[in-house]
Amino acid sequence: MMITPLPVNRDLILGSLSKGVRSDGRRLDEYRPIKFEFNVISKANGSASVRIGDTYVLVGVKAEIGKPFPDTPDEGVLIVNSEFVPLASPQFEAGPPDENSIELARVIDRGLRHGGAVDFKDLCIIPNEKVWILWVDIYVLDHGGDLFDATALASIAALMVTKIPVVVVEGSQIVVREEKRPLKIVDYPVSVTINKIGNYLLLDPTLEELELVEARLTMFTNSKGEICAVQKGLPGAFTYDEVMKSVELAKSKGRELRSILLESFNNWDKNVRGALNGV
Amino acid sequence: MMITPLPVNRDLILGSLSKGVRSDGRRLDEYRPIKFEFNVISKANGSASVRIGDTYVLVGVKAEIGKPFPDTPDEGVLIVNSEFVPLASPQFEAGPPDENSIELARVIDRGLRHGGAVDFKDLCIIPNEKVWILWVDIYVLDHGGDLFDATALASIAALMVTKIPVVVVEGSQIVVREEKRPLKIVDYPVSVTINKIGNYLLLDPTLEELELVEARLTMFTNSKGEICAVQKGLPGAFTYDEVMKSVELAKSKGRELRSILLESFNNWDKNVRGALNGV
Amino acid sequence: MMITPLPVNRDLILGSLSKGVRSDGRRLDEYRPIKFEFNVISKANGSASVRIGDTYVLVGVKAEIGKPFPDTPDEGVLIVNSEFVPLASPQFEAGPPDENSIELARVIDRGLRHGGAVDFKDLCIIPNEKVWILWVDIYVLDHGGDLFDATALASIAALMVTKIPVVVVEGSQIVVREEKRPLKIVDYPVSVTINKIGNYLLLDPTLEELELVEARLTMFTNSKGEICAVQKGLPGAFTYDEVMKSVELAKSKGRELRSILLESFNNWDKNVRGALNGV
Amino acid sequence: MSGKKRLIDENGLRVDGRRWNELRPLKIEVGILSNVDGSARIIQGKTHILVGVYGPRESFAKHVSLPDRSVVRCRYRMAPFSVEERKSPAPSRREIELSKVIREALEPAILVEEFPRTIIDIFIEVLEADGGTRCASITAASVALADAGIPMKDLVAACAVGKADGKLIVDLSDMEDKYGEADVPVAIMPNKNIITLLQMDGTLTSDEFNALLQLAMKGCKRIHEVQRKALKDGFGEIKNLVLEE
Amino acid sequence: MSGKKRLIDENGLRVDGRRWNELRPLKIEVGILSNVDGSARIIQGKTHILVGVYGPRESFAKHVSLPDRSVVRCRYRMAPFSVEERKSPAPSRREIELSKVIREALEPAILVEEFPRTIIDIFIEVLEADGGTRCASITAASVALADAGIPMKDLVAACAVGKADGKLIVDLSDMEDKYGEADVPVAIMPNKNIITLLQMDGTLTSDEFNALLQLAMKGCKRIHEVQRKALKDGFGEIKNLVLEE
Amino acid sequence: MSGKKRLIDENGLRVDGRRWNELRPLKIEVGILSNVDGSARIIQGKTHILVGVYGPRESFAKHVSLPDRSVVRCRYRMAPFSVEERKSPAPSRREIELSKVIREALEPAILVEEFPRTIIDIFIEVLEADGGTRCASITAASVALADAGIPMKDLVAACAVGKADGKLIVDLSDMEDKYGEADVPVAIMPNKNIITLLQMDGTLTSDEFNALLQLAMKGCKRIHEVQRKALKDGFGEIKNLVLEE
Repeated sequence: MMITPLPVNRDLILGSLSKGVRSDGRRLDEYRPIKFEFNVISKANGSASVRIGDTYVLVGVKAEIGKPFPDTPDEGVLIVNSEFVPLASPQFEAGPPDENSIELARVIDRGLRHGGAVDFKDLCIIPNEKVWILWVDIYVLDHGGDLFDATALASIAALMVTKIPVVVVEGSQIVVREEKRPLKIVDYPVSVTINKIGNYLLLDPTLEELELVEARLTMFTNSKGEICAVQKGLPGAFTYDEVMKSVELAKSKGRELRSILLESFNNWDKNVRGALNGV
Repeated sequence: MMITPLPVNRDLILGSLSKGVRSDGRRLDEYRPIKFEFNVISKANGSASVRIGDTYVLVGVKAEIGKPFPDTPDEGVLIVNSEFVPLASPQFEAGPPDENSIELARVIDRGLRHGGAVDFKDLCIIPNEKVWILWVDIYVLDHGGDLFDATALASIAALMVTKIPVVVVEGSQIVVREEKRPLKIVDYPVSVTINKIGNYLLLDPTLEELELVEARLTMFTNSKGEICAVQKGLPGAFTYDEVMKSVELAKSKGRELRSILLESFNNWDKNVRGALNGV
Repeated sequence: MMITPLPVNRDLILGSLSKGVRSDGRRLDEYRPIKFEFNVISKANGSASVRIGDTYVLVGVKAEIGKPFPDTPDEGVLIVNSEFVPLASPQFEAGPPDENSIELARVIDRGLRHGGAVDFKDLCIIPNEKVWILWVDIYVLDHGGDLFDATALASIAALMVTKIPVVVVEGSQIVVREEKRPLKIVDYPVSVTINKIGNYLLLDPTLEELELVEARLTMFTNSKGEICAVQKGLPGAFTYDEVMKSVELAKSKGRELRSILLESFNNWDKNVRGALNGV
Repeated sequence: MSGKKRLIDENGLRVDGRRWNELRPLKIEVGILSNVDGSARIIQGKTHILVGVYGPRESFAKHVSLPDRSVVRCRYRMAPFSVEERKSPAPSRREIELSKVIREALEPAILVEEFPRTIIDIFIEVLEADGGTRCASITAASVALADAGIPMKDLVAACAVGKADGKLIVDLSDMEDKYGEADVPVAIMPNKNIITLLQMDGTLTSDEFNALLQLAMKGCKRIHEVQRKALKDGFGEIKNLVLEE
Repeated sequence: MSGKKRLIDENGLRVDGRRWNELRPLKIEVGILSNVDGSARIIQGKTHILVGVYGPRESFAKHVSLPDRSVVRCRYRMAPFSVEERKSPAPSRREIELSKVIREALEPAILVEEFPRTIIDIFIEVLEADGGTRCASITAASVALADAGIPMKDLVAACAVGKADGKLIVDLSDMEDKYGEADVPVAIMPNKNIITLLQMDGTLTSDEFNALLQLAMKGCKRIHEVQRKALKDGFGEIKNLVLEE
Repeated sequence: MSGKKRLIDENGLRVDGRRWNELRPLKIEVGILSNVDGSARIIQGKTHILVGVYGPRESFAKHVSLPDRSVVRCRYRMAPFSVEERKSPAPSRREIELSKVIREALEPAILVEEFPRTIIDIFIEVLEADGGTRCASITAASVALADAGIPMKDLVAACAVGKADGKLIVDLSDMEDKYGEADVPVAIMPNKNIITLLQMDGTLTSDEFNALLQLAMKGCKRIHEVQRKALKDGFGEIKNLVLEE
């Protein structure tokens, strides 16, 4: 029952990678199956969970009315927080977010923001005074390897199903109605994280593989295939060629992830509407 | 001069309990003498200290004007805090309140609140806007065993002698007068804590006995003999029969404690009035 | 490359002091050369660095508009903070200010305040409502011995070159202009710290000497030669005669430091004006 | 507990349509997390909680461990999105108290003497809170401890009872908890029939208290059946269930 | 220190009726706490402080202890209800500074070399603050150290002096401290006649400073008599006392 | 990044008069602090940073050290007066993230295996921030590490590139960083030609990204020359410098 370090067999894994195949049979650029659940938390304005292999993350969105930032007086506010809760991994300690958790939240924030996910002007209620503040809270519930890509997917998925109350401004009064409306989602940024082991670049590492990853490159792309956020992590380095190869992976695989996201959403949406229409 | 652990003789204490008598000669359901002091801190709006054996606690009440909670717009606010200061016991560490201190404060809060001690509506100044906030600060100055019951007594005693300024609302202005008035005290909730050692239930343990206590049950009662807050503590368990026996103890001993409280208060009050009238 | 404790030779240093001369050739009451730099941080409202031997401190002043204290409704606010950053000494740990850093900041605050450095009424914009708040942030960048005197000099020097925006009150509106004006500096309090080693009193100790200092006495004087703040530090004691001797040192040496300060300022000021006038 | 809202209608039904002695639907799943030694998920009404258990494991911080027994630690936390108003992630006083009472409700069941110098860590994450989170946490944590293979004298099953609109009720929802007249969370070791958690908020006569305690113990026993099913099959469930009177 | 309030009346009397060189009533009780090694209570005017001392005791945290002496630690805190406006329990910068200067006023008197690798902890709780709390803390702490049996070269006695409405005064009250022109807390080891605490806030000529320092030392010596009485009998007291001029 | 301000004028010049491929004036001084093992000061435009390095030194906290390598720690902080609005001294989330990415940009160059069970501490104090502080920190820290005599495979040189008003630019100033369309900080080991820092904020096509990365690497190489000069002579400098196209 004692926790022991993962008995990672470096030679075995590298040998396998040299043949272009991984211990679980995947190609180097292949994700494990991805499973979405939408609106799992009824007290949130929106929520989604994503599973990729053992990785299990949950994102909840809460909307509240507050003040805009002075330099964007007619735009809503997005705040991304992340909790690496200790039941997700023996490496996650109880306490305030550490540098890993803060880095993740800040990278997801930049991906959503520069990826143009949400129409911020649509979140303005009274310019300079009142706007919607969206709290995006990331909960990592099980650490199975690829946290960035899973939380990026769960975050945009949660925003896609987020509904905020309709508000009416009467004079200087704000009336919050019972009725709710969805956010205006403008784009679907997704993250692809490229992991370097020796000379190999691979996607979606297992926990075992992750132990050997020397450097990682997280790249967000939008639906136009533009790059909208990049973060290199871990104490390793990339060659110029590896970076350019990563850009191509981020674009092609980003497209793939985006279509899985949209398909999952559409299936869910159809079921919900079906249920509402009594089908 | 070194601190050594208390040399608790389990067999001796249990042997004594089996005869229905304790090492200091008390019966199992007998409190040590209880001594009150009222209004010991002149800068507080009200204060009281209680000594039960070596146990010595001080409660100070400060009143300030603030905002009501949104769900009780016409009621004052009660906030109970507790400090286990390090000079009270080598077990109390300097620093922010730990779980023991927080538990105590929250249980006392519930006892006062559900016991109906204070008329909260009497603390409203302008509904939705301004009410009296009562800060009840518990200071444990010497730990001699029974902290819950001593602090509960000191808290209600401090409220009984608390005076707040008379305020007058003129238009939207609040005028705070020099003149002061007492709180409206509606009931006198007191706590009786039942301590389990082996198969024995005893009240008001000494520090030595406390080392052997496996489980405790703190029960607040009001003057009608109703139960108004309960808290089981420590990593032990009670049988159903023990709980029901505890209910009876809480009612009968609560009555006893309440009459000591009122008698002490009346004696003090008589002296104070006497002094004021120049007697 | 390992940090080892300073190999302080107590006998050597005391032997030297007994001859009235120090290891670096200075007399006991002699400062090392003092070097000022003014306005080194362009984003600050004012700043100055001071070097005394290896000691290197930087003070930045930021001005912002805020609320006055209730008991001084027509006066600005001065807040002094101090950071002992870890690159200044292996003894300075990363983290929130410790007792040494807090003591220094509070003593500098009292020196500036009671020394009458700044005309606080000149910092009032609308009485009871809006005043200038001056944040004086002390950064100790290299610890070479005499921190109090160096930071005191850098603090007054930074205030001397501080400029705040001209504000105009139009009705209840505050208009902040581009144009800036200097603070009204009323006096130039400086600190002289007397250090006791054995029976010797010395000024401006090196790091090596500081290891032997048993007690220190920091004394601020203003330009009238009045004492305006005193702080005894370290776990040693002074005789009455030593204190009275220290008072005389503080007055005479304070005069000396003040003239170095003013001369440095005037030279700098002349150059700046020269530069502005195209000389 | 101001009792302003009507919580029991003219037919004696509660706001969610339940009878006074009816439990909410309850699901328990076991072994749902990959990196812990034991885990469980509980969904009770809309209350939704994950529990993970590590241990017995060696203590990194020597000063925490004890020479004669395992030290049990427990952390109860609510996710920011689990409640009506977003909760700050900083631990509240309520969370600190609940971590303590939950731990003290579970400890009597754990054979801590078998693993001296070790630590057992119980991490409770409330994903959605709709009343009864401390009881659901205990119910699930006890299953997660068993899933971790930690030797126990008994499971611990928990159930809240209380009073609303003058009526005694079982398995309180959020609304009943907030606006009712009393809330009594109870945990028992069902085979040993002893009480390991007992709290009360509100006002009750001793007769009412007695009746509620007996009701709670009945509820705990039905919940215990679900725990056992879940440990046997990986999943246990009840739909709405009316306790025998 | 704006000097707006009138602090000395036309008869030369202070707001509480004292003469310029008159001490407030002072009581010291010894051995009032049951779980510490030494303790004292001081009531000076309305200022009311408890001090408890532990030690010399072994250090749990090895990195705190020193091989050649005892480490003295001191914590000065004000109760939330001790002052006019409720004070937050979080330690203020003022409390951190005062903890340091009080410790450094007491350390010269303690024979720390006699107990290497140990810690002496001084805990000061200000229950009511009406001026002169740092001086009263030192006076009481020194008695509590002696009560703990910790070997000392001398007691430490402390007394504040200052200036109000242009007059030198002794044993400042809260009002005089806040609205006077200068406040000079002083502590001495009375037998050795050396100064272990000296601070000053305000503005004074060196002549005034000299006169005040001598006045303070006189005050300390009278307070020292009360300390000795308290250590001998468990209780020492003076009513208002006028220092000889 | 709202692009509201005009950042490139009709002559293709930037707000500070530079051409698109022109670096700001840059000065590096070495060995400026007396108590650290290595130090450097960098002034790049108005950005002004001090770096101090301690180590390899033994770890006081055993649990921090590793048996097979030195542990590198890095703390990046901004002085309260370094930015337009006074910054609170409490570490911000941004500072915590930057401390991490800076450390991870430097670590690939350090021969950590040579000093098992030790710690290398890098302390970065931003005295004035006018854009490019993370890159300037890396450039200076790498020089400070060399000054401390810590064996390295290579220096690390860093340079930010980006896009403003639709044009690619090098060595972004504060305004260009805030109001431009993209900001790409890059660090390389110039002799090994490998990339150790790469971040991006904004929106770019892959062609733009490619072009910028090449531009950044050119910039890093010119900055590397200044680093080498500084390590050789104690001081290195360039005035405004236009990169070859």
